[in-house]
Amino acid sequence: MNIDFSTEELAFQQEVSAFLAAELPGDIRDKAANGIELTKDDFVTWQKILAKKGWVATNWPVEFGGTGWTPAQKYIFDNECAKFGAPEVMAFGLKMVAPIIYTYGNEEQKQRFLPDILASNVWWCQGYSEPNAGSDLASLKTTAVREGDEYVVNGTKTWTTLGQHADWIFCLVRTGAADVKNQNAISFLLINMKTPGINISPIYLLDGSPEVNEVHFDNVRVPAENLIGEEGKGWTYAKVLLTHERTNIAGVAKSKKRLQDLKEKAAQTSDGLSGANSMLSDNAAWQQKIAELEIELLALEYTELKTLADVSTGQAPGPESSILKIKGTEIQQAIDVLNVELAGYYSLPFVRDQFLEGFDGVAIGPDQAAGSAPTYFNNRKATIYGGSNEIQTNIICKAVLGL
Amino acid sequence: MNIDFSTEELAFQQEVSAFLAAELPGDIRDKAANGIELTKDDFVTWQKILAKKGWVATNWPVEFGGTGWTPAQKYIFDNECAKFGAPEVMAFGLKMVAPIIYTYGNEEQKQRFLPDILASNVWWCQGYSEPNAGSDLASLKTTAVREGDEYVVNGTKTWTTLGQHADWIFCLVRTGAADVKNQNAISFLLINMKTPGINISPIYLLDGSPEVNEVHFDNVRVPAENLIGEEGKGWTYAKVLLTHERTNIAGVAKSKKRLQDLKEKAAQTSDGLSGANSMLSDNAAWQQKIAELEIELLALEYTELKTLADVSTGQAPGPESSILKIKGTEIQQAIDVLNVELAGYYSLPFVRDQFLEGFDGVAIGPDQAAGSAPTYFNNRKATIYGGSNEIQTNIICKAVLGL
Amino acid sequence: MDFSYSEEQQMLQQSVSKFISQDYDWDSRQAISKSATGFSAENWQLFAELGWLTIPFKEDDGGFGGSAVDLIVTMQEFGKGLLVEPFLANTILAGTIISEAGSSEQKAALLAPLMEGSLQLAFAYAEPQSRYHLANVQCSAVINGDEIVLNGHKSVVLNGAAAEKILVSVRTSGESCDREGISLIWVDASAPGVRRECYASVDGQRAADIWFDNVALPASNLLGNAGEAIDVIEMTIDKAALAVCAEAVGAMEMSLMKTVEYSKIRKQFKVTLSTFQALQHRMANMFIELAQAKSILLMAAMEMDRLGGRAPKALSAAKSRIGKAARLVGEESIQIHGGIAVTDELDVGHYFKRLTAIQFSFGSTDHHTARFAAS
Amino acid sequence: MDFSYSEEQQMLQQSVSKFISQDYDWDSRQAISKSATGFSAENWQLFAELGWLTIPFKEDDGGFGGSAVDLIVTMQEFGKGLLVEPFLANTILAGTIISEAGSSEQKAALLAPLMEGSLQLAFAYAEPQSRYHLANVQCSAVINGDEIVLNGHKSVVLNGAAAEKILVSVRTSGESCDREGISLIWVDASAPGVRRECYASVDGQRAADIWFDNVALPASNLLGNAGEAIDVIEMTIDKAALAVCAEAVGAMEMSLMKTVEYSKIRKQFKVTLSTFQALQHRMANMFIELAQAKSILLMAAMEMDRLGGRAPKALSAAKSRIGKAARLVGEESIQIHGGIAVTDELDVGHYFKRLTAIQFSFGSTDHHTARFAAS
Repeated sequence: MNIDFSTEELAFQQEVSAFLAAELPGDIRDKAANGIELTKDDFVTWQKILAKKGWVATNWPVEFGGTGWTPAQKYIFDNECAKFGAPEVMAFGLKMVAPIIYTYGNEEQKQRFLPDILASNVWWCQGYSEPNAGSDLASLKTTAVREGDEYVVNGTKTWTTLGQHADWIFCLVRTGAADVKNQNAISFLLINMKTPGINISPIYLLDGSPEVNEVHFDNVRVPAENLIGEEGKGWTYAKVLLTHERTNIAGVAKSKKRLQDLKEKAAQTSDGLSGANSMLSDNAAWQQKIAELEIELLALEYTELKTLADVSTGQAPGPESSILKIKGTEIQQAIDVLNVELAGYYSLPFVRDQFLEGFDGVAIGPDQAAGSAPTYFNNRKATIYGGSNEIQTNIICKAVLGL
Repeated sequence: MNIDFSTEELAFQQEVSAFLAAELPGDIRDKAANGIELTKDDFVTWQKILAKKGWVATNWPVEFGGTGWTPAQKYIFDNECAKFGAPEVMAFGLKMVAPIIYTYGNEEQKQRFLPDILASNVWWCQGYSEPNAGSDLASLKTTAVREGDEYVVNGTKTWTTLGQHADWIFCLVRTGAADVKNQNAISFLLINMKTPGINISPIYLLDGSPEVNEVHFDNVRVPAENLIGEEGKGWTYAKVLLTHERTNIAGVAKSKKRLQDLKEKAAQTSDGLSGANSMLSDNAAWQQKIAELEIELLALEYTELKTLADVSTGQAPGPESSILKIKGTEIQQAIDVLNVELAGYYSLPFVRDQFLEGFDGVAIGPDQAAGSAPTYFNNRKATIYGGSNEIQTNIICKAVLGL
Repeated sequence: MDFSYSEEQQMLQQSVSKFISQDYDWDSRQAISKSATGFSAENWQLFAELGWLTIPFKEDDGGFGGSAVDLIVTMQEFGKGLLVEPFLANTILAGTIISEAGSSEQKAALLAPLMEGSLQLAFAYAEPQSRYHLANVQCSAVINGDEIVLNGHKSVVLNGAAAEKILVSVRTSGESCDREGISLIWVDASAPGVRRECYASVDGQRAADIWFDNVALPASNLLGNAGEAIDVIEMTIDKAALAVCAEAVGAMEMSLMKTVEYSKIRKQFKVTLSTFQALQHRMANMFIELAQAKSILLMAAMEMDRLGGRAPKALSAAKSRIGKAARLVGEESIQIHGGIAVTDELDVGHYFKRLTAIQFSFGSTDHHTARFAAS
Repeated sequence: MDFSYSEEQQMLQQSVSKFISQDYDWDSRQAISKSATGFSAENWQLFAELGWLTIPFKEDDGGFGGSAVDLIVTMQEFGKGLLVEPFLANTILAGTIISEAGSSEQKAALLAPLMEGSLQLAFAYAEPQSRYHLANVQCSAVINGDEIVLNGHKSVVLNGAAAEKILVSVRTSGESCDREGISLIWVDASAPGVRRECYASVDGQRAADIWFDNVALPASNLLGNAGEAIDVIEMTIDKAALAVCAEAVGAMEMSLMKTVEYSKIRKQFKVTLSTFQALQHRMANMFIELAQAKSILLMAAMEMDRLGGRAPKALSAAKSRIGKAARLVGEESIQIHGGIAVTDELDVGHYFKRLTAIQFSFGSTDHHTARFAAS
């Protein structure tokens, strides 16, 4: 057991670092650093750069265009990207639907969908949650009734993140009769967002952003060839996907970077006590909170590294993925609060324009302050979505403790 | 709404203070200050002094020998007693069985039992819990079968605090048939501990003290005249008593005194950092913990004062009593931990002799250190007994939130 | 020792409570918050008519002579409705400054119209570098005979957009953090050299950053003695802190109630959320936090009344404890509701926002814990 | 980057685990703890035969050459059994001092018999005023040619009762808290002027306070250079801290397991405790605490190995985090068990006691949080 990087790994680290220094567009980097929302184009631009280098699909097998990296390489890559402030790739295509397609899809589906995902030609969104089924995915109500070579889809999906940009949506739909046990009646269907009968309406979140949507399906006719795997197996596939989602959800590298930024900013922020020489970073309560958070994150980093190592030796991610979700999101939210605290009074102004592209007015407060409270509000979702933390706790109770 | 004391109340405070200064025996005071366990004689001596003054039954109505004090007077009395380090009176007779007797007992029972309780001639203990019924009192199994003018009692009671000293025990016993709904088959019975068939065996707690006992009843014949109130109503009476117990259980005055002592000792305890000039009380993390605890206690004090005020205007103590139990014990236990922390390495020696009367060896560590860890261990019971904190939480869920 | 409300206090509570429940429903509140000015002039006139704008002021000055307890009675009800009208900025902040430091002429010019509801005021005390330390004042005012020249930048001035006149803490002598040398002046918002950037705050209220560039004022705009203002400023901010503590208690009460109600309706896995014991215990914990918050609020208000308005240690205890409760109750309300509470549509998220803003106004939770420990 | 145990480590783990599960059942442990010496001489010989007493020492010195990872593998298993034999005091504390600071003659005289199990040692470093600061040394040793004269009071010396020879940190020059001027000497426990008060510790182990009154020693009892011992002392205590962190992880694992098992048996209100979701979630939280504790233990051990034994920041992270977990898991185990766990009879209370003692040994949780923040 040791934590040393090999010579090859150290060389890889240098390669990633040099690549990011050379290829990450300055405007995208600056936006991320200053809390300016990225546009669809920003994401696509950066993903295409990664794709060109062959580094966009870090979780895919090599045969489909993935990197085939070791856990150590993934760790290095994620950390370097976070350090440089590179945006994370949009998960819906690359990390969520793609693994389902290459694992459970047929040959035709793989050839039809994977190349466009790899090239970021198509923007995907997720159609799982429904207005009356939050964490209880098995109870969803959107129906897909088979008529000849088509499914006719009716219902409403919600919390569809960035669905306004999407070309395609992957959905869990109910295909079985009402008397079939809930989760055996659910299927996994891919739907083109341009199909007639689909309407999308924005949901404004607490930070004022239209980040999520409701997607309404009114007699939407979907070719049966868009069904993944077998009818009634959708819930099984989705559970596997949720596990994948959870190993990525800890966000350790990003939290490390944010915590580092926070420390640096606190060292430049007056605590008001005695002018220019007394900084927030000198405050004992602040120091203790930062230290406890750093320590928690360090522990989580090793939980994640150990999980990655287990996965690489062929073990499925077990209850650790629930820990990663729970602790990862708790740490993210703790950092959110510290950012608000850092901003002090300047957390109050709600100057959304100020962090949208094209703003040319007078900025209020220090750079990071304007986004601090909106981010805190918005990111309360982190403990709710992707299987709420309560659901993750239930998983630990059942799967690990046998309760 | 105001918090000022009236002139009469201020005079009363002086009277209590003068009384304690004059009458509290020095040896009892010193024992309490140095963590030396009080003997039965110590308790009886002090309670007789209080009784002589007419101040021993602060919760009884005047007609039975109680003080008839206002909430403000009780508050003043409790605070002065805590400040002087006077021991609290033993609850079992004065605060637990007496209210049941004067509320539900018949005239003969009142005359027979109350004067001896008031005079501390008789030591009572409590027979509620059983080996297989912890917080679930309604499921208890000790039976009392009526035979002529007697009940024949069989079963085992446990957690009988200081039962080794007791002359009498008040018990919840099962009198009804097995098919009667559990809590309607429970009666309230007073039993002389000298009755043949009673055996008592000590239970050693984590601090090594035989503070509690198991009491075994083997065909114990109890005169039927010792039944309080009606057969089958015991559970109702006990619930009322539990409510009384909870309004006293917050222990605010005692926690205030302990916290004050802790602060003073921390100001005299080196933090090791730079010799004699750097004290634990200068440590930022310590200061913050103390401040948070003081604030929590201050809030609880006002919760208690408000409850006392409500009770004095005839309102029954409501969900506040559950809050007092939960927060009161949490604060007590937080102080326990801080005492261990104050002791540092000197929390480790288990020198029980050192805080028993008559010890004449070499004391290890500062005075308070020796008892710190044993007290912490022993007092984990505080959140378990008297209706565990989980039960109190359930009460809030049901009675207040309607969940 | 008396924990009951007086008859007058009961009437006041009923009066405010009636307004909130009958005339300030959620849709109205949202419409007002999103309107151009961010508050309703009609409501403001109503408050004046009902006498609410006179509550904290001395009877000698034409006020109601209200105590700290009266103040928390009022603010708790406002908190339940998430009131956006600038009661705090006018009546507590600016009003207390004038009432404590103003001459009778200044009271006639500023306080009387405030109480009538005909003048909007603000108090500008925070600066970008000051954080929560009120003596950290760099805004400078040079008094030269009959003239004062004002320069500097005040940040996050509540009601700074609507205010017609602005009270400003300024340094007239000494170094940046000296307690001596701080003065109070008032300035017309339309005076030459005054520049405002106005914005909504995250909790749906309005504020502004204000810059002063060689603003010339008559020396008569000075309130009280030059250089001796710090005590009045601290007392004012402590009073505002007490007011938002009370507001937070009202907001927490609503947030908890809405969460409990929602849990009884919302089904997951075929049963209502309220049947999950893990959630039940968390809601019970919210209730306990609220109860402790209420108790310490009473303590602080009674101590303030007992000590003639200056009870910094008691106030810090309250602000610290209530800040902690506000965070827990706000966050748990969102979490137990689930996704719906992260949308702009549901009221519970807006309680959370206001509870957050309160935590970081007039001294954060940590600031007050430290002040308590040091005092 | 490799997270798997080597074959040797797997064998070591199995060997210790087998001893604990087969030969160190609860009743035996209690009987040993309550015996006159507080540990089993027979077990100690067995440890020597199995080579466990050589684990941390260099191969050059006749040791196993074990790494920090080897150490935590061993200590986790000991923690599961709540071992009372003085492995920590001899092998980690005294052993590391001799191994790092001793001459070859001293190693032959002290380390060799230690590894053979024929000599009991202790390391006396704490003093009544020192708390967790290792440079706070007032015990004085005056070196005068060939003689050393020792005076002072050392507190809570682990294995201080059984120890035949005692290693002592002493001040040979400088002021009380100077890092320079601290030296290491060894002294025979039976030397004239050595007085011991021996006692059990709250976790069922043994310790002593030791007073030195003009104890005369030959100068050859000095280990290493006079005045330069602080680095070795700090390294030794950090290693001991790592060892008890591992022990805590083992103890927490057992405590959680026993709590979960009990919850499945114990009935309240006609159903088992395990059916109450509020308790389920608390047990899940204990599991998460344990997982985080395990992770940070691995981190610290690997960092120590990577950095050649000196990784104070990593160690402080581990001691801080594991201390927090130990408190939560210990207290929750008691609470979920209920009254039975407050009795001396049940093992779970003893895990709690040992977890408590660990929190306040070799630097408390707060001490290490602050050290982490400062480094």
